[in-house]
Amino acid sequence: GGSGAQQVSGTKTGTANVVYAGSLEFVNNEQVGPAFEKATHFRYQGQGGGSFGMAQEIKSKTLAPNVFESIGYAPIQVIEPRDTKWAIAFAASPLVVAYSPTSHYAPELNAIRDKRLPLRDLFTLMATPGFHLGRTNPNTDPQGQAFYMMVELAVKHYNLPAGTVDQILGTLNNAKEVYSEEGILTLLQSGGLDASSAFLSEALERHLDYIALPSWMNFASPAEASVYRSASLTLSDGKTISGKPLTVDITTVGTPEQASVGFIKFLLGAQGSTIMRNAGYQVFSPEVFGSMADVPSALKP
Amino acid sequence: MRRLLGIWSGITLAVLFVPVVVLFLHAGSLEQTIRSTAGRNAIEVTLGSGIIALAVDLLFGIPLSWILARLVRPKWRRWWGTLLIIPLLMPPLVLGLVLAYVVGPASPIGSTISLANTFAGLVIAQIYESLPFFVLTAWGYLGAIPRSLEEDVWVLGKSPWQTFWFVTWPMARAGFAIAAAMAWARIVGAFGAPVVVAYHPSGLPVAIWIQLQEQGLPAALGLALWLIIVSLPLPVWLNWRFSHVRYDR
Amino acid sequence: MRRLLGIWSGITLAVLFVPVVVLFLHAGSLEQTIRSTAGRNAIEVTLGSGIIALAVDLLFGIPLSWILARLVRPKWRRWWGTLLIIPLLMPPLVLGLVLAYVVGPASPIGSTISLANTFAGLVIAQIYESLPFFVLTAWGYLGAIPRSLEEDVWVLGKSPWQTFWFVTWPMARAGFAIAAAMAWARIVGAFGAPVVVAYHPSGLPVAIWIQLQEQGLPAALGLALWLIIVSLPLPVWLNWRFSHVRYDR
Amino acid sequence: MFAMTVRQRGRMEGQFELTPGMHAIVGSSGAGKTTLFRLIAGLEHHPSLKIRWNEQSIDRLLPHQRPVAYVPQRPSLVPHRTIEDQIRWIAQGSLPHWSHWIQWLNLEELLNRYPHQLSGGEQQRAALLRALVAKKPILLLDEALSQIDRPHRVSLYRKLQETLGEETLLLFSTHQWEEAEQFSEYVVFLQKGRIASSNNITQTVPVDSEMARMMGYVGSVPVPDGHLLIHSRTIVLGQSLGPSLHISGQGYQQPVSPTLSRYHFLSDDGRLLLEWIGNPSETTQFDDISIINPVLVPFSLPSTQGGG
Amino acid sequence: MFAMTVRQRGRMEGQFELTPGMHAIVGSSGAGKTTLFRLIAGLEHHPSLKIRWNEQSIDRLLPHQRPVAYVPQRPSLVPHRTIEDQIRWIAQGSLPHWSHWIQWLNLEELLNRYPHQLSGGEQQRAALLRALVAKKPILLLDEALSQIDRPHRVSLYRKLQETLGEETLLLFSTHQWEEAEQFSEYVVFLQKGRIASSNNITQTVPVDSEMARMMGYVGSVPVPDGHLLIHSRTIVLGQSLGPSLHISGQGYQQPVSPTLSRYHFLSDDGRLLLEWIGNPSETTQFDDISIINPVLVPFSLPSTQGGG
Ligand SMILES: Nc1ncnc2c1ncn2[C@@H]1O[C@H](COP(=O)(O)OP(=O)(O)OP(=O)(O)O)[C@@H](O)[C@H]1O
Ligand SMILES: Nc1ncnc2c1ncn2[C@@H]1O[C@H](COP(=O)(O)OP(=O)(O)OP(=O)(O)O)[C@@H](O)[C@H]1O
Ligand SMILES: [Mg+2]
Ligand SMILES: [Mg+2]
Repeated sequence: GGSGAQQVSGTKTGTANVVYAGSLEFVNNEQVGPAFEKATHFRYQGQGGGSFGMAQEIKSKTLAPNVFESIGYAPIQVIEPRDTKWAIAFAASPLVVAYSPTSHYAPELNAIRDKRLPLRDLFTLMATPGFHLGRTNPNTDPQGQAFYMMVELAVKHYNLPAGTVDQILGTLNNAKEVYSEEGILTLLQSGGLDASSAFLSEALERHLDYIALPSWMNFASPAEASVYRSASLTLSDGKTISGKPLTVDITTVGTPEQASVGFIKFLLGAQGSTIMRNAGYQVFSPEVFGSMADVPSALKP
Repeated sequence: MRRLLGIWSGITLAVLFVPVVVLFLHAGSLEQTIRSTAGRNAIEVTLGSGIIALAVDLLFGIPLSWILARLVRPKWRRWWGTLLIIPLLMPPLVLGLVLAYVVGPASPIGSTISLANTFAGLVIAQIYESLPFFVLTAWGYLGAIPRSLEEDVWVLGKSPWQTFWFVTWPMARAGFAIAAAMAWARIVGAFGAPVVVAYHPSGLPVAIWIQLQEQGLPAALGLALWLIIVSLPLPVWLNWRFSHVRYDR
Repeated sequence: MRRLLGIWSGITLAVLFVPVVVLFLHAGSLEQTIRSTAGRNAIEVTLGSGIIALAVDLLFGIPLSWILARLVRPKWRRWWGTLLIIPLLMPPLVLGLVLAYVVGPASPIGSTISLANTFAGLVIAQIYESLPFFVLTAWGYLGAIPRSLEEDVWVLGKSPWQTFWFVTWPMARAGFAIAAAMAWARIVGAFGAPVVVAYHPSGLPVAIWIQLQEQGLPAALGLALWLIIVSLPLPVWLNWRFSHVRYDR
Repeated sequence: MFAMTVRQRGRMEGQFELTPGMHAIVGSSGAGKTTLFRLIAGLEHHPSLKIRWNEQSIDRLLPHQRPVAYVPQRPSLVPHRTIEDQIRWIAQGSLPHWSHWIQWLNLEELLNRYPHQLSGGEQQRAALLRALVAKKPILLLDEALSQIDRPHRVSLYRKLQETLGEETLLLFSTHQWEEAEQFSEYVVFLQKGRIASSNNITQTVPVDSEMARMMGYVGSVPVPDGHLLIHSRTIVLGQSLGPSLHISGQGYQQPVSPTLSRYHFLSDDGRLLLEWIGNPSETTQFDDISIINPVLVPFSLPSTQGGG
Repeated sequence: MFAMTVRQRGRMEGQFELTPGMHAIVGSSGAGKTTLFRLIAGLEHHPSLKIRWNEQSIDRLLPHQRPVAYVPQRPSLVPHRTIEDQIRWIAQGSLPHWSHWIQWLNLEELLNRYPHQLSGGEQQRAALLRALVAKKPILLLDEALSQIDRPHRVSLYRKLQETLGEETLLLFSTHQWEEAEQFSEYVVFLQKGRIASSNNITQTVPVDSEMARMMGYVGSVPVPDGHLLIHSRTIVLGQSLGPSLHISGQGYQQPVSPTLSRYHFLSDDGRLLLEWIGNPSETTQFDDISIINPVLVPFSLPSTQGGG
């Protein structure tokens, strides 16, 4: 092992030490990582966890990866400017509503999935008292933020009664439906929840039943950015954020090394894109956030 | 020999205290942490649920350990010991995953009332993390109390029940106190199970986790220091009050 | 009374075993889990690191608990007890965060050789999760062995060291065995600390975690069942081999 | 009336009946005295065990339900309670009632101590009082006064004898035959797990050489009907009385202390016949001895004491 | 040569010297016998304590370094080791060497048992053997034979006396004065934490009434120089010898058992003067008594035994 510290490695045999959002665990660990090792002479080591939590640990120097891959740009901003000044968004993970096949509401949910009932009904169903909906904490998780805004967008779009958003979501950090990222799909799979927010990739990996959402509300299409932006959310600390695509953002941590740059290059390349696409991500041409000047030349589009 | 042992034990103690010292050095402002509503809530939740969980541990654990120590035939002891090791080995995270089935609406309990993300769910998670530790420790202590102490007063007309209170209980208390201290440590530190089934109401470990994500490590460690501070009095009191009854010359 | 206690204990046992039963019912295919390299690796890592961590626990814990039980003046016992409760109360997650400072890249140790995400780091995390439990349990047991048993053979010319091996150790072994079983449970179940400082090499709890993220609940539970299966023999053997020495009439 | 029968091969066999009063259980080390007491107290069980007390069967009762208080041979006080606390607990609150006994046993100053702060004899006295306050009609003392000095022990036995209720049974085991002789009406004699005899003390005849030795007999003389047992206390020095009780020979006295002498008695052909410890007497040399109240038994005792 | 001095107020005070041999420590319950033994063995400490053995100071040595083997009053075998294992451990492997003792103590069949499977007396015998195999020059027996029956105990003492090495010191405490008389050369008398006297047994004169009673004196008669102590064993029935040793009155004998009688002796004006237990004699009524070897002391003993 050894998370090769921040000095530049002279040889080509370094390790890409990647810290990534928990939802990227499968694709990184099982697919990208092995393929990367095979395609290059670098080694790969990955570690997953909550995007913000990982970012905070990197900031406190208790975690020293050389690549950080998060959902959204916000976690990367936590470690700016000391550890990096830029990020590249190259894919997005569509938001879906996963549900439990053992739920009371499974027949309706199946019908919505199969388009036998309109998607609008999903939101009236979720507003039913007694419907156990699970989502993650918007204060700490980009998915939680996106799900919240997705409901806002849908209610507006389908002209549902004014109180519907509140009936579905309740308060921002509604104790009845906000679960940890680590626990939420467990509860769904154990039948503890009727439905929950999830990424398409997660739903595929875990063979969950899910309802796909159109691109204007799945927060995965850069083309729909203006629609997403029309939704906004005030977090507990008073900051207001507006919607943006749930992009997969990647950056190096510390001085870029051959292994770390190599990993990002691989991921942005053809083989990486194919893997990501197959795993349920929408891949688009890379977009740079932050300081373009600091992006290693090998990665500049 | 004794000198060597002393030095070695000193080293052990030093090693044991490294994390505590590091925690002190790196924890953010204690004052600031406690000013946040989330922090105060978490302390209240942990103490409230923890005391209930500990009470349940005692209520279930004391009779069971007593029965095991007193009514189980010696030759069956090993079998019971083996049996009890199984729940002991359930790791917190696994407990959380498994409890998702138990407290969720799919379970016989859950179908009437879902306990996920409720105070009751948190208490259940804490109980499962701590009860096996309590029972095994308490059993061991009770088993070390010679049977003859009880016989000697039965033959003066005292019933087993009276004997328990006058003879066994005061000797066992020291053991129960240590068992309770360990159960308490498991309860207040319970993370693996609560993070799955009881993200809300957030007890301290989950709150520390959230704090880490929201505010970073120093703030999280500040809350961790609060965890140590608020959870210390109960076991210290137990240890102080029911410390070993020493009676040999 | 006794009947009531029996029923109550039966209920307690049933309650204790609910998670075990649920685990059995819902775990995915055991065979499939073990066929995956990650699963097999995790078992090896957990057993390998766990045995080392347990050995270190014994190496540090036995002398310390002996010193505490035998050389500490009775009036100081409570103070030492209080002191030892502090590391006991460090929750696993907090231990992980704090250990990240100690073994991580930012520490004096870490700057020369980083132990984060190494086998050594995993062992250290496991030791810290388990050692306080071991020391407190073992101390309590040793303290319950009457001093007079040792005095009675000192006066026949046996040194304290010889006496320890012939008299104290066989009686204390039962206590050490229970303490070791509890330490082992903490070691193999260690998640909070390893997930922070030793994600790699992944022991079983972290592997369960990864499995959960990658494949979902049934696969994770399959691995959890393996955890129980592979970690059971050691404590069962300890319990079987060093079960209570009963000697009263 | 107390009656007991048991048939547990190799551990305890036999039966006996006793009227209320004070009786001794005698037997050498390992004979089964403690086993017998534990059976009566309910701490050990055997299907064949039958115990009746005043026409009631008590052998199926739990220990605390039996009309029995038992003071075991080993220290038995509750280690973590003061003497007063535990006696009060057993007495169920009425200690003042017992102040006479407390004084008599010299326990006043020890009441608020813990057992480990008492000497062995003090612990035995406290354990005795604790058993007395249980006020059970049957009191079992298993060598419970063994660590109290002779004069105090003797007066304690006397005191117990005096204060014993009409309907009370006190069974004590002892290793001093004189105490059995002095303080018991009946003697139950145990031998290797068998209840060998139970007799009125004034009629007790040793059933074998082990019992004879325990009773203090120091030798025997063959006579046509069996053997005459000789007890050191029944020997009268010098020529005397009837011919059947008369043994001829020479003896001499060796003073051990101002109050104790060792005697050697040799037959006319110079063989050592008897050796005993006894009262000093005024003559250092004497011819012949005679025996008061000789006991006739069908077995013989070697004329000098063997080992073990 | 063994010499000890200690000045711990209220717990143990005094000093004594003893030559190798077998000596008794005597004192009533709570007098401090166990405390004295524990001080010698090194289990208790006091700055004032000085112990010398063969010109060497041993009072600063740890218990296991002292040339002392100690058998405590309470059961002391290692509970979880068989008798054989623990004796072999102390003997460091050479058990065959001790087979004579094992046989003599009747321990052959008990060797592979655990202590809790032995009777009280069996445990004491095993503990004695365990101390013997430690082969220390000083052996302390704290009422270590109290639960062995009289005849066996006496032959055990005799055996110890015979096998004792030239350079060995054996100190035993006992509650039977006769045993001290029979088997010790010197007697150390303790009283309320003081070493009250240490004398050759043949010269031991009681220093106070407590000691006198312990030694078996049953009464006293005032004479001009002090009091004449009367021991039941030194009484000769009927008129006799010199006038100073002669007490006039009437007595009668009450048989207790075939080998024991109770005597009552009244003054001429009908007051009960003495009461004692002793040998049966041929006369049931007698006039006057006389005393052999009377002991003159400056205090008096009431003529009848009091309580406690
Ligand atoms: N820990 C203690 N605290 C206070 N007093 C004590 C303690 N231990 C013993 N004693 C007292 O010291 C005195 C001497 O005790 P010790 O055990 O030496 O007597 P002993 O002569 O051996 O008596 P016995 O014949 O009954 O065994 C007793 O009065 C006892 O009550
Ligand atoms: N648990 C046991 N297993 C086997 N034998 C035992 C057990 N307990 C006692 N014995 C044996 O039973 C016999 C009777 O023991 P018990 O204690 O009744 O004797 P005792 O007459 O009280 O002797 P003492 O006078 O020495 O106390 C002894 O030979 C003893 O070795
Ligand atoms: Mg006995
Ligand atoms: Mg004593």
